[in-house]
Amino acid sequence: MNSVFDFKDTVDIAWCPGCGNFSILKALKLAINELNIAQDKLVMVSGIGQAAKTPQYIRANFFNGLHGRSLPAATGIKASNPELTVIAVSGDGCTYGEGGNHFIHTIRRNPDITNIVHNNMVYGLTKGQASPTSERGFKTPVQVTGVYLEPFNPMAVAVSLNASFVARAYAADIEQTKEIIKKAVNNRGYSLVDIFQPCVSFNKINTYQWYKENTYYLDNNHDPYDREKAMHLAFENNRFPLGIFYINNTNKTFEENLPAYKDNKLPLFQRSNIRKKIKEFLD
Amino acid sequence: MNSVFDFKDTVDIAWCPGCGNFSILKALKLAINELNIAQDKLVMVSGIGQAAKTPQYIRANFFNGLHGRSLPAATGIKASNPELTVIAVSGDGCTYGEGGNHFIHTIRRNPDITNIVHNNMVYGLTKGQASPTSERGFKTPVQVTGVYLEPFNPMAVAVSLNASFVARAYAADIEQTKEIIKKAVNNRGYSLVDIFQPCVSFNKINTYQWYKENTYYLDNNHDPYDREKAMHLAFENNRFPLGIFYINNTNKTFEENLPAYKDNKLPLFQRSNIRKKIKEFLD
Amino acid sequence: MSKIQFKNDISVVISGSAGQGLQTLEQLLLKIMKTSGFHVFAYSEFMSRIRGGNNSTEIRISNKRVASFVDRIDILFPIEEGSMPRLRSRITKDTLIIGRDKYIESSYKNGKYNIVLLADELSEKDSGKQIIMNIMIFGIITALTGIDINTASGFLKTYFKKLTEEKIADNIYSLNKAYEYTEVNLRPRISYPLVKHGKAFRSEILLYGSDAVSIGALAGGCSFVSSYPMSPSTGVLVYMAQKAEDSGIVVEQAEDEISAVNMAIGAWYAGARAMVTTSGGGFALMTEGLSLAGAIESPIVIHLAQRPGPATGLPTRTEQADLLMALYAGHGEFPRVILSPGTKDEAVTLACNAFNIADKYQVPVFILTDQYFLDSANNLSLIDFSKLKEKKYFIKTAPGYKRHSFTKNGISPRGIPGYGTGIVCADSDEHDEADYITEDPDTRMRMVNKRLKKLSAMTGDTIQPKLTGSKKYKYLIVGWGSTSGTINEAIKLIGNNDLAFLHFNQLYPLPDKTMSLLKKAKKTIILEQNATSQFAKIIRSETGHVFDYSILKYDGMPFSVEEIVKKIKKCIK
Amino acid sequence: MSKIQFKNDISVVISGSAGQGLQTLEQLLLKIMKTSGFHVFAYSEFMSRIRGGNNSTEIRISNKRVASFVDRIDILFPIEEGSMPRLRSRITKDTLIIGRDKYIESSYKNGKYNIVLLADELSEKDSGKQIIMNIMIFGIITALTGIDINTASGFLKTYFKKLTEEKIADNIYSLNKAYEYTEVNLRPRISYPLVKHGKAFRSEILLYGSDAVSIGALAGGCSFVSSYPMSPSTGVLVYMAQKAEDSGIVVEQAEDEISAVNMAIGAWYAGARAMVTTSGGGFALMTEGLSLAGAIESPIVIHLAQRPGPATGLPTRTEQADLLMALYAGHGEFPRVILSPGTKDEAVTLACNAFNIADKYQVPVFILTDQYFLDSANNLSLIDFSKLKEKKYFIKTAPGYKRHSFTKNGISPRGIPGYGTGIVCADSDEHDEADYITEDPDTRMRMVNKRLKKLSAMTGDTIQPKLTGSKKYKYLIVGWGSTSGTINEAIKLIGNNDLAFLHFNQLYPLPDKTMSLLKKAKKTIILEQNATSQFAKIIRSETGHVFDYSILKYDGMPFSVEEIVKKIKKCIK
Ligand SMILES: Cc1ncc(C[n+]2csc(CCOP(=O)(O)OP(=O)(O)O)c2C)c(N)n1
Ligand SMILES: Cc1ncc(C[n+]2csc(CCOP(=O)(O)OP(=O)(O)O)c2C)c(N)n1
Ligand code: SF4
Ligand code: SF4
Ligand SMILES: [Mg+2]
Ligand SMILES: [Mg+2]
Repeated sequence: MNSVFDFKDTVDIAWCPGCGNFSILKALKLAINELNIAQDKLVMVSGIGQAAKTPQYIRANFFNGLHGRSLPAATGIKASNPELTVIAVSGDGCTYGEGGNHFIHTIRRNPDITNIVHNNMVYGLTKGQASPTSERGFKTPVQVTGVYLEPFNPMAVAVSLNASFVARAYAADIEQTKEIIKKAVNNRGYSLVDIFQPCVSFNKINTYQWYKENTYYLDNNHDPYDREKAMHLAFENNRFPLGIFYINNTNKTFEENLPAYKDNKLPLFQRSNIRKKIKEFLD
Repeated sequence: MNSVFDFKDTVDIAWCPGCGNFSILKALKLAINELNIAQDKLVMVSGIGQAAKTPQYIRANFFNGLHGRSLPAATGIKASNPELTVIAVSGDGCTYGEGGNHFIHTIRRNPDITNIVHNNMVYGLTKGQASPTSERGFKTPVQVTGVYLEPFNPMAVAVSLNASFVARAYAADIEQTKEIIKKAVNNRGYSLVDIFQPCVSFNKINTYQWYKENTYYLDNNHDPYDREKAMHLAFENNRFPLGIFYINNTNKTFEENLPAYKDNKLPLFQRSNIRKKIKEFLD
Repeated sequence: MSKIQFKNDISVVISGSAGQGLQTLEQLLLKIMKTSGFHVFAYSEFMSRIRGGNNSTEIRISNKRVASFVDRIDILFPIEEGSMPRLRSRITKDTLIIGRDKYIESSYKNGKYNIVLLADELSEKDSGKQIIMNIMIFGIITALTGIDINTASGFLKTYFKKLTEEKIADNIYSLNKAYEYTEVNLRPRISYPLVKHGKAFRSEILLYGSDAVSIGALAGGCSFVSSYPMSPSTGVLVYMAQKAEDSGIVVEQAEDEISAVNMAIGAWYAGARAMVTTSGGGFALMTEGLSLAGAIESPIVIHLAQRPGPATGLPTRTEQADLLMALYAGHGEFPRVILSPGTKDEAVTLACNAFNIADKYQVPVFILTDQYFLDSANNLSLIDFSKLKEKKYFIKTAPGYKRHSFTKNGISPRGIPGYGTGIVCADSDEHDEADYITEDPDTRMRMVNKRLKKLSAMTGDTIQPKLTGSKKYKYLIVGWGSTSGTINEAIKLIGNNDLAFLHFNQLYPLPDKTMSLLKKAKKTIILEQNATSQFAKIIRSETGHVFDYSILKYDGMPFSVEEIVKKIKKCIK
Repeated sequence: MSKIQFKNDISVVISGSAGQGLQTLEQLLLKIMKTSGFHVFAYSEFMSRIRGGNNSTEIRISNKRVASFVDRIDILFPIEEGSMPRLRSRITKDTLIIGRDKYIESSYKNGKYNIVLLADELSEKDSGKQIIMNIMIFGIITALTGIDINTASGFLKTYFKKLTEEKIADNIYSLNKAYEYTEVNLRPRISYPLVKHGKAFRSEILLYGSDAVSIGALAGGCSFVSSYPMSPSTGVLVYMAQKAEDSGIVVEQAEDEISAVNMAIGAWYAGARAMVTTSGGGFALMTEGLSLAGAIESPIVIHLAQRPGPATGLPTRTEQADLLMALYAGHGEFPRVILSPGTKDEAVTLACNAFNIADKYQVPVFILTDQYFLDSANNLSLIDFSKLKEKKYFIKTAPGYKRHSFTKNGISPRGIPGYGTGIVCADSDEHDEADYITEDPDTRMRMVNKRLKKLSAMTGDTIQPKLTGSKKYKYLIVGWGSTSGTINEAIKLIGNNDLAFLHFNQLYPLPDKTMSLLKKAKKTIILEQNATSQFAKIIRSETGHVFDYSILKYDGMPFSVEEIVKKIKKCIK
């Protein structure tokens, strides 16, 4: 594969050899390439973590902000210029831990952005503490006796908040992951793609092998518009379903709801000053 | 009613006449009185807002912290002294807005505390902006064209995170509210009681009348141990169910999980210094 | 009792509970007085509750410009039981107290005070019709100030045009009663007219501090506001939200302050001009975001509306104690600018320029206000919009564009994604010129230097402090922000030829004239609404200058003119 | 090539990638050297990644105490391709470079450098058996320092006792090969022995900065830690978590830093002694919580582990640029204490006392460290635990107890709920003595005064700065925190009789001797690891003192002894 999103020179990628992030990067680049997104109209937004380094490896605009804060930044970007394609990509700790409040309220706000979460069930960059999605009993240098918190269920929470698009993928299946990402980007509204991602350095439980054995793809019988069915799938934790759990396109997007765009579709930076109008405000 | 939780002198209560908070205060005081909780073993914890002033009107220990931060403070208190009965009480904005991240992670952590949320679907203290639970279309000085965010569904989110106890009450029904609070306090683990509360000053939509018409009580047929059924109820928004939606007592509480309390049940303040032991750590 | 002789400057205080409609009354009086040719000023102090408690509104009506709070109460309207106790220190034998018997504290009923009792039936009902208390007070004051009944009733009809015919009639009825009452009960006891009318300021505008900041921001091209409600900053959020559709700007209530600041930084990245409006506790939550702005050199405008802390403190009261926090907030080192308006005009200008400075130097710019400033109003001459310019500094990018290129003055041309063919990147990690992560010590050092260098580049745009009073001063009072009106009025009253006042609009970086202006004084006096004299600390740490006296206040109430007069006199004698 | 003559102090640097096991090697060498009677010091600089990149570990082995980073590399082991480029400025003709051919940069292969090639087959495999690179290096160094093979192999067997027999055998095999190799290839080229053995410090302990802070905290009675992982503060969180069960303390990873700080304050309220450990960005998020502690006068201990900012900055690098943030963080005004250890002993003592000070004065106490301090280790004499006292100050309450009663020194007896029969209340709003919300201006003022008064009460417990070097100094270097070891070594090397070093452990409130000690110098020099000389700013704003020279560094790498020597010499000549 060769695309505008590649760098001319080889890039020193800071991930561990064998890390699931490589596959996600590949799937993502394939997806945006196949979707023919203009390089200069794509903005990759991220927080901080291993996953959050992804934008560094894609030749496009990027905004790598603070740990946990990818979604507000992405929302601000999209709302300021709806012509941009905005993809927020970060880790499970970043998105569901530090950024948990933004996760739930961004779903409610429904900006037209895609949110890719590299879910390795661990904090990679800080060397292996539990993340919100770590399973019970997972031992780490901080969780000495094993995790005792209920694992965060991003699918269930997203469906419970009536998100626009809720899907789960598995990093190693590049083809399927790419397809899911394409659908997410095409969906109008907030689209969550939680991607199971093996971390070869710090997660010795949820390995490639484990994911293979503990996941299965949803078949065509699943109706993604059925919310209770989606919730049922989200609760499954014997084997974890992969695919599109839920789609809800009854709600307008954040940008569509903004009065600023009611009569004027121009991005904010192209608008002229309203100094003259202010006089009217002074009645 | 007269109890240890009353003040000798009359207290100047800072709520508006007719506010639903008065009924909640009453129900709460009845509940703790009937439960025979020792005054000096009860800690009321709150954030900031109108609802969050509740502890000021109960003669017991209280910790009124920061807006949005009642749950972490309550967790820290309970974990430091499990002998205390800890009740966190605050508003919908405080708990689900500013404090949203603590809401979801406290549910996961499962401390043995009771969380009472005065849900008036508005920011009272700051004079009437939308809260996370405000309904679509709700107009305020800031939400000029009406709320366009999906209302936050605390019941659904709590069930999706497999909370220990999830209930909804209605302020004006003091008797039922009291009963629900009693069950919540008696439940071992994190117990959510979201209470519909009319705000006579800033919410002219969700009035006493409105709640009367738009709520109904769950009957005995509802099995609170059935998670998917609970979720179904949580999704109901034609008429809103009241009562105990969900109970999950399969998980240990946070305090039970803490290695600190494995062999030693003493509250932290009663323990002696381990200076001698440190030498062993230095191997 | 002798006749009361008012000066051409009266201070009316209405004291009631939350929910008794003090705000409407304040609006009515400000508007009619201004259009009738009076200068006006209003300030409300209120408790952190929606109903009940005790609040009071001071309205000054004058034939000179007024822009400050006075302790003096010329006419007091107590309208509930708790109206008088909190005002005790301000009620004197010269105060005309007008109210129902039950609202007048008994200790004042000793014959030594000027009390006019409103008969119960008058104040509440009369021949079956409701007397509306607010309108009654409105009527008494308009009558006393010589505004004729037709003007007053015309005004009310317009103001209440959205009400039903019947309600309007009720208002007019109350107004008529008030005029009658004034003629019979008040006229004989006071000399008339109270104040002279003016003309020039009839066409002036009336602004609250919140309005002024908002209007300035709009003039500066503010196109994006993301915030979370918090007193006393919410006024600006509300103003902007109200105008969002008309102005074509984005205004969003975020789920918390962290979201607000990160949205705003994202918005600037994508070409908007964004502002957050918040108070101390909310800003504390934004400080990591502030550091992000510092790292990626994002402009951002922060309206920081101060109130007394720490923590929740006194949510609806006033203080100036967040200056040092603003200066040193955020981890790591990066430049910033702190501005603070004293007058409404300054607020308009500074808020407008805040956006230009932020954009030009790619730094955070603070607009530091406080509750007293935001919730007080006065008339001012029409804003000269031709002087308020929005200067945009972003560029159209070309291939090979590097967002953080090294330049001589540290300012890199700022591109935005989707405008031009370049790629625009921003990384919160230390980065090279094109924003790829680097740990190279040399690049790191150059990037720190580049960012800090902008502090020197900025000196050209520094706003010098304003000197009023004696040019050949021996005593110099230094103040900043909301105290300027009060200090100015105080030094005029003192009328000492050795006395001057230096008012700072820019608190950081310190204007370069600071030291030379301070040196000229024999004695310098710092006046701040905080307990630790924060601005004096900055001045000392930057220039070494030590003040001889400090006048500090931190009880939540604003300085009054009288208080300042007294305290300054102590220092200069 | 001439024979290399080492001094009694060698610096070994191993340079490899993340994942090559540098950390284990560091551990092995530190332990065996210390038990063999050497003084040791180690510091790792590493990139923010888990695998790959280039990191290096410096290990100093000496017969004098060593506690600082030197540029000098006596022996270098490059163990991957990128090993040498980043060290270029530190490699000299005196450096002995030991490594495989392909890891040695070609520019050094000009015959002018001391290179010992490790044969490929030796370094990686030999007769079918794996040579383990780490053990090979371990063996070479132990052999060179005269540790006999039996001691070394015994040590390894104990260290790796949990491994399989076979793996242990592999290690011993590699060790033997290393000894053989050293005898044949190295002995002839260097004079022997490298350093002399000591005895006294055989029984000393080895501590990293993180360990020292943790141990001090435990000694101070720390019973609750709530934090969120963040480099370089995580070491303390991990240490405490590891000891949680044994110590009976609560250690919880919070969902974010805001939760962490609020949990900790809640914990203190309920009688625990709580600490948070975080870095700049995480602390920024805690600043609202800090203000809460200020308002309700809650003790809290904050371990603030500094790294270069702003924003994400250089996550694994070192800097001292969060001092002013710590001092002025949080809205509103309230006292706090800032401590910063220079040595591991100081860290133990300060961390212990931090809890006592926090408890006694009911204020936030900072322990300010940095990556260099936390990730460096050295041996130190056994801690005298009898000197480390936990002093609890809470009281048993009685009916009528008021949590915030007014007292002469501002300190109110602190009760906790459930201990005694009183009711214990805390409110973040301004409150009266019993914590009921008040807006009374007078009570407000008294509460502010009460809180600030504690600053004076504290002076008795102030930690005075430590003077080393000449007592009759003309030149005085002032430093704080982690630089103390390096500065001390530097001034010894300079050996100037006019030179002294004043090391601050307490940065705020400034110790009262500060000014008198500074005044005695003809010239004062501030040395800080930041770009804006933050401590100098505090000193100026508090005392007026202006430093003559400043030595600053902010590229992410720690000061080296050589660098400081050079820079000081420039100032004092
Ligand atoms: C405010 C703040 N807190 C903590 C950190 C430290 N930190 C950086 S990445 C990270 C966790 C990363 O975990 P995750 O988001 O799951 O990403 P991964 O590395 O696993 O891909 C943490 C805690 C930070 N940078 N900022
Ligand atoms: C950090 C912070 N942000 C904002 C505020 C201002 N504030 C106080 S109460 C409140 C909202 C209260 O709403 P809710 O929690 O629903 O309580 P209610 O008043 O409706 O009972 C806000 C925004 C604050 N005190 N602190
Ligand atoms: S630590 Fe884990 S998530 Fe991070 S790069 Fe390595 S394998 Fe991937
Ligand atoms: S504003 Fe609303 S919630 Fe607050 S006291 Fe009044 S009625 Fe109750
Ligand atoms: Mg992760
Ligand atoms: Mg509410």
